[in-house]
Amino acid sequence: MITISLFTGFLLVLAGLYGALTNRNILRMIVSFTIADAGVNLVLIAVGAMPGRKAPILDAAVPVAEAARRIIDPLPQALVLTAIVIGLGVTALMLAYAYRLHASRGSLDISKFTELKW
Amino acid sequence: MVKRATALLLMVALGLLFATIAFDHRPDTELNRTALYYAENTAKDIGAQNIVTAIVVTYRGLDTLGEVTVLFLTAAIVGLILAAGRPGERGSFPPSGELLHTGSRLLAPLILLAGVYVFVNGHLTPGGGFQGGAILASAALLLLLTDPLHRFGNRLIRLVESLSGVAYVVAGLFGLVLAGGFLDNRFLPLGEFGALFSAGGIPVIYTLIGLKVGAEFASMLSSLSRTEKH
Amino acid sequence: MVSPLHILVVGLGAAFFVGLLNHDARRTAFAITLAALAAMTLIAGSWAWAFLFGGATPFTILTAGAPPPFAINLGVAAPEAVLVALVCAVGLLSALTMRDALERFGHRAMAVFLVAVMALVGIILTRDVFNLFVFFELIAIATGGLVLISDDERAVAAGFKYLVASQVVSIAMLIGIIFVYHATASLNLDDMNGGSIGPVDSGPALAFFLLFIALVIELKPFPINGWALDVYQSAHPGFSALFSAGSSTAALWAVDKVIGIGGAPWLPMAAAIGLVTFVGSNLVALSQTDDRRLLGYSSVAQIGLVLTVIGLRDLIGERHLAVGGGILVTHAVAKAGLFWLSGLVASRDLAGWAVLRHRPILIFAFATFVAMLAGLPPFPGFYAKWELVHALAADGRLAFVAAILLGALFEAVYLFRWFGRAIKAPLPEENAAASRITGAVVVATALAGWAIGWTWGAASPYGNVMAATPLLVALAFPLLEWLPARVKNTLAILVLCLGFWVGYPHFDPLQMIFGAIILIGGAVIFIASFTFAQGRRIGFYPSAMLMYAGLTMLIVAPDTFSFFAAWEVLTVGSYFLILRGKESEPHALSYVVFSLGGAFAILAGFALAAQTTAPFALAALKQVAADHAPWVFLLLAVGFMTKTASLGLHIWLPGAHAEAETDVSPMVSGVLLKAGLFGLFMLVMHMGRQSLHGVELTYVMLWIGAGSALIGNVMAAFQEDAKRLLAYSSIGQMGYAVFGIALMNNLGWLMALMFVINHYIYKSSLFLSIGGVAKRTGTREMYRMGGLIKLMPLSFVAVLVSIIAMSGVPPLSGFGGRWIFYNAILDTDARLPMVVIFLSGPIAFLYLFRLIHTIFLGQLKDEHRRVSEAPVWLLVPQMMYVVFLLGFALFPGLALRRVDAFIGGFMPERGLDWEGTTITSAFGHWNPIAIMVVVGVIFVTLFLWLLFLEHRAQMVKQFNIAFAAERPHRPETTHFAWNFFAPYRRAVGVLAEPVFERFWGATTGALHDVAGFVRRLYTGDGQVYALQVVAFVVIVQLIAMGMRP
Amino acid sequence: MTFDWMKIPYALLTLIIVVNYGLLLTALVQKIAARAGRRHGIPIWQNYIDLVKNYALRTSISHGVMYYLGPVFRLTGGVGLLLFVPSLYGSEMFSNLSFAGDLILALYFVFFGTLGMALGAGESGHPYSAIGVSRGLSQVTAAELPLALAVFSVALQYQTLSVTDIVAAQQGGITNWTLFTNPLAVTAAMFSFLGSMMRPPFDVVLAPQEIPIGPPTEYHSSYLALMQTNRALFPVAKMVIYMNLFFGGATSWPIFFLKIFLIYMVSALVGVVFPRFRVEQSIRWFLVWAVPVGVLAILVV
Repeated sequence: MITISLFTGFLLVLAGLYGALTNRNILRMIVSFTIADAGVNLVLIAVGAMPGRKAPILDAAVPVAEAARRIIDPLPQALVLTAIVIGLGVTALMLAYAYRLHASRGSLDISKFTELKW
Repeated sequence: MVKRATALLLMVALGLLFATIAFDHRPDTELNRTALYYAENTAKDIGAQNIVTAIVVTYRGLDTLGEVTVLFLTAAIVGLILAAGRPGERGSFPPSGELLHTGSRLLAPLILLAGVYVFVNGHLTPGGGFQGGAILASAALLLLLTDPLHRFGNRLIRLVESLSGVAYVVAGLFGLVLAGGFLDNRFLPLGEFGALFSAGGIPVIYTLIGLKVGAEFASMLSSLSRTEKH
Repeated sequence: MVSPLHILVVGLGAAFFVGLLNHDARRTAFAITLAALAAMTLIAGSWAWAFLFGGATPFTILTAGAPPPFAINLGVAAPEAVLVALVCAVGLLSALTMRDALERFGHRAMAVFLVAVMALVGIILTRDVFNLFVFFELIAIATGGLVLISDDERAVAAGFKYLVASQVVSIAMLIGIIFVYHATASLNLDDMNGGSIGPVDSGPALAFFLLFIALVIELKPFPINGWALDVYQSAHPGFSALFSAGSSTAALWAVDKVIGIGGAPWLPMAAAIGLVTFVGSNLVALSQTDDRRLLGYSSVAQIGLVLTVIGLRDLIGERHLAVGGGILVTHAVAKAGLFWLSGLVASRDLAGWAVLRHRPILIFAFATFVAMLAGLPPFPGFYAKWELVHALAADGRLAFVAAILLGALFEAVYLFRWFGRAIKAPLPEENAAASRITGAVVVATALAGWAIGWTWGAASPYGNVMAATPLLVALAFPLLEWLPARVKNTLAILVLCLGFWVGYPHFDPLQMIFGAIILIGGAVIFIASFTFAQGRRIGFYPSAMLMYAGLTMLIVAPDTFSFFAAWEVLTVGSYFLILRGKESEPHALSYVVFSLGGAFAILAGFALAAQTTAPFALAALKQVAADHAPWVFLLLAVGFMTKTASLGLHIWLPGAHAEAETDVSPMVSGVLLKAGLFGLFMLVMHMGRQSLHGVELTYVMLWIGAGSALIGNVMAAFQEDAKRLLAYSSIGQMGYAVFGIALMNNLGWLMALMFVINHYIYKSSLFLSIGGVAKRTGTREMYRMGGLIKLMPLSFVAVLVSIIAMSGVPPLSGFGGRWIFYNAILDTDARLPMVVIFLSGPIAFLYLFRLIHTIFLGQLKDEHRRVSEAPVWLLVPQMMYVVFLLGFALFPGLALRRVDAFIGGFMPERGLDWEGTTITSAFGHWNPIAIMVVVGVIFVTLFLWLLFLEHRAQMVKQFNIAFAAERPHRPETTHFAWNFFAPYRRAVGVLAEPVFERFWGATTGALHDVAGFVRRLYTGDGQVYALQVVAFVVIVQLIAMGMRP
Repeated sequence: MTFDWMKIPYALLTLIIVVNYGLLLTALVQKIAARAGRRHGIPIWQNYIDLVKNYALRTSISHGVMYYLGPVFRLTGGVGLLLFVPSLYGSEMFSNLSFAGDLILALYFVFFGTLGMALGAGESGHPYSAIGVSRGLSQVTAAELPLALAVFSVALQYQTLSVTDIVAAQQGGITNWTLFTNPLAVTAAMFSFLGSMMRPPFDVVLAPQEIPIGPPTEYHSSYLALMQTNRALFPVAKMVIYMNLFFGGATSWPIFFLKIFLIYMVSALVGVVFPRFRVEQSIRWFLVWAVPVGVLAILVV
């Protein structure tokens, strides 16, 4: 189970990167990156997961006393939360950029924005 | 074509790298010492049922602060970008359907309520400030959809956005002054484990986070919606 | 003391609060922003002070009241404090320079700016690796926003490219972090350090590789940094300053923190990437014309160098912070200053910086920054360079040394080319953008640079360069620029004389000779400067005094460090001096490039010699281990021979000396060249003969000296330009001196010293006379002159005496040199080089006669009939020189006896006997006074006789000559001057082929081609850049795998 | 130092002897050359006539100070050169003023007169003078070289720079002459000698045909007279050096006269046989033929 999600995550990352590196359209690039981000998040969760354990919430199901034996590693979950939010922020930012670029040039082809070089 | 080939080649190489990592990965059978510490000490130190919340809000509060800042930045910059490229004329939008209208009138308050519930209970149940904030924002989105021309008060949003932010920092300082360190939640009494008003400052902070996140998303959405031409 | 945590708090709180304001209150918003930044700077500064001078001890700040690794904690120690202070200060000043832009874009922009600075501080302080990631993302996003605060429309595209790249980076970083966490069960750096990451090819290690490479990419390594360069180029200069000085600094510190996790196996990777970046980026910058992009390349390069230092920390040891810090601080201050300065320049072309000349103080700042980046004393970069090269050489990593010095040379090339353009390009009409604030910021930064230089020097184990009295005196002159030139000139003369008077008791005979030439000789030349002392003559006196300061420090230097520092000082001083000439820009550049190249050779030599001992006394060169002593000798000799313009390294001299101002030429010819000779003396006196692979190096020097003498003289004979002729003859003369030193016997050295003295006198005199003539006639082409003897008799006399002395014809002092020379070569068995010297000897007559004939004799030109004698202030020193020459001709013993005795201390065989007035060697004798008397008596007798016979001789007009029985009508056609030695050229013209010019020309050409080719990597396509980033990750990993056993 | 005032009259005596000998010798050689060319040639006392005539001429002009001093420089050079080397070996009387310096002094003093006269000629402003000087200097740079090498080789051979010592070392039998102990050096030196005697094939400097007598073109009357004096004196003075260095010196005047005559004849003979070289030709000739010999002389000694 863990392994599967791990590999899926990595595959998503690769797919996303590939998309971002091959699609000239800026919006497609952004989407590809969100896919890659999703993959990364999946990997994070998978690393935190432990076979046969419960979510780290100390309610009736998991008494405080035996938490140590019953719950999974909570830290990756905290991290993934942060990661998600950040990814979202960046995505929003890139979208805004896409808007500006389109407004300035009427095109979303990234290979058209090469005045700066060398 | 060459590019695709190169990209593919690179992905293969990267894939190999990832594969090695994945194959070398051995899931823990026991909690490592960090996780163990959280499992054992959260209840008595932080007093939150939801350990993840405890970590997010307290142990790694600085991350969360940064996270909120990320949203703040994004909102500000999106505003900046779109303000610069804002089209002058406002196209008139077709009236959104009756269904949407009534639906939104009915739903918006409920959604807001749900959002509030989610982040107020962040320390007890799954969920928390971010999730709650997102839910709030969805309400805002709904309103935007129903009436694109209607701008819910930017001033209000900005007020909530900033005040909650400042308040968050101040709350952190409370921790520094009254308790063990910056963003320590114990500047309020821990209360009784599992109760709504427990876990010290966590509910307060999460509320602020919720408000701020909501506000940020709302402002982002509204700025984005302004770009809508017709 | 306020806890450093509050730097974050203030920044963040202010950001949130500013967000609250609305667009109209932007004045208030800006005020708050400034206040917040000021507060942050204050806190940081107070801690920096506490750690540097208050003896504060490192501490950690807990958050959430839980201990690490379970909660995030911040660590504060001296480096963090300094870096944070640096970042905050740059932020504050940048905000000042960006005022207009920030207010135009409103409160949001300011909030973003605040967050950016805050996040930089966070990166530096945090000890938690995931927290590091969060702050990096903040920087990425904030950058994405701040790039837009620019008048340049292209900035939008640049920002997007940057975001794309940083997306790739953050993916790698996250994956890396999570697996490293899994392996180490912690996110706390101090906890993870110690390399608990398995073997380098295990999964966790690869994960760490991802994390590490991601951080490295944050440093914009060459050649995958197009996205960053675009930002540098298009963003508001204020932000670029923060981006260059702040972001890179923080990222470097992050790398330094994180690399500990992986431990030793990863250091070489960092070092290699850094080195490639340093050399490559500087190389590509060679063909860059946009000032901001150029600065971008330079920033990348400097950061690369620091990364190298980090990679070498196991080698350099606990000083690696000092070394890296030195480079980093210098880079940050200078680069920020330059970016801000570029805000005052409208044109993006390098030559556009000429506009700064409207405000000389800005030129001063510009010069300061260039010097800082070039790693010149007294700035921290200089100390760092010194220590770095020494550490590397001690470990035998000579390839590293070579690469680093090469990169540094590239950097010097484009920096000084830029500076030269700015100084020499035609002055634009419109004044520099009159933003007073930015100007003030720039000047303040420059001054801060000097202050840092002082404190750094005070802290360095090698002693403070700036504390050297001569340098202090020289540095006082910029402060006196407001004085009229005449006052400054008098002051300069007094200072030099005073310097000699002070030094006199302490000099040994050798130092005495050189000291007299530098200080007294320098003072005499300054007399001529009265001619040009109208107005303020801004820039002349600081440069000149800097050069003399360097020369003085050189001859009294006790150890290698102070020697090298002095060398650099005199180099840069003379560069500014030469650059003053009208057409001198390219020549000044080639001068400074050759000099710095030579200086690097010297540095390498010293480093190789010193190994680990520091400071390393010059006298200790005796004890250099035999296995690398020859190499030390070789490097040092090459270094010194760039200054003496020996064959192959001479091509800079003619232009530099010929194009310099009239009173500068004698300074750089008569005085400056002696620095190289002094170095060679120092070298051979301490190291003696050395042979490499059975080749005796002093023997090679003999050949080089002889070759220089020959080529110098031949070239001089073929010049039409009088000052070039003199310049080439200097090459020849220095050739003789080098030859004498290389003879490695008592008389050889004595002869070399004889040349040192003579060359100073007659070459200075000649440059002044010719300068005077050129000033009056308005040309330096000899064939345009002629017949000036009647109009400029005193100049003629000066030239006549000088050339008789130089030609070595008795009875004047040049003969002494020749006489000693013959006795010297009788002592050695190196005979073939002598043939060459013999060959070059008589050639001197060719150019000397041509000089005096075509200028003063022959037919006077019509346009010169009203020419008057040279200015009196030019003539005064010339007459003094004439007296010198006669005096020295009569009593050479006065100067040479003691030196002879002194040299005797180094040499087995005996020198000369100075019995009475006769000077006797093992082979012959020579009685200067007798010669003078005899010749005098004969001459006078014959003269009186002729007078008796011809007392009624009447002067005739110009054309009254038996010219094929008819009267020629035009001076131009009658004055035989152009291509004077045509037959000689037909015979030996092959010697005048510009072989070396071609060689060096081809070399530089090739370099520029390479640069032009490599930079095609920067296609400008953001997607390609992302592709390159990924490729970089893969390739580095592959190489690493390949390298590992 | 104590100066023996008697040296002055002795020196003057040497001077008178040498000048007269020079006048006769040059005339004689010219006559021989003329006869070789099937011409009658000048009477033996021709030089005296010229000299007296020129000294007596009173039509005199001047182009300026240097022009005026030129001849003085020239003759000073000649006289000085003569007096700085001992004429007769072992004779205190005719050791002249050699206390002032050694061989090097003599060698470098050669240029004193040349330079001075070149300057004088230069001021006259006559293009021919300048051209002559240009040619002369160009040629001398190459012609002096073998001599310098030879002299150096001799100095190495005898480990001294003092003329007297060198002569002393050659005493006792003709086989001790440098001519036989160091033939290479002598060959090189004689090559250079040819170049410096202003006779064919190396007389392009004066080039009597196309540029009337080269540098001194503008000189006349007693200026010229001084120069003619020098022209008589200078070659002899020079040959004295050759004689001392290579041909065992002279112990008495007759030997002196003989040796000088023979040395002079060498250049005279070559002169009547060979046509004139252009400057670059002669330079190449020296570099290709004479210099290698000199180098060899240095290497083998």
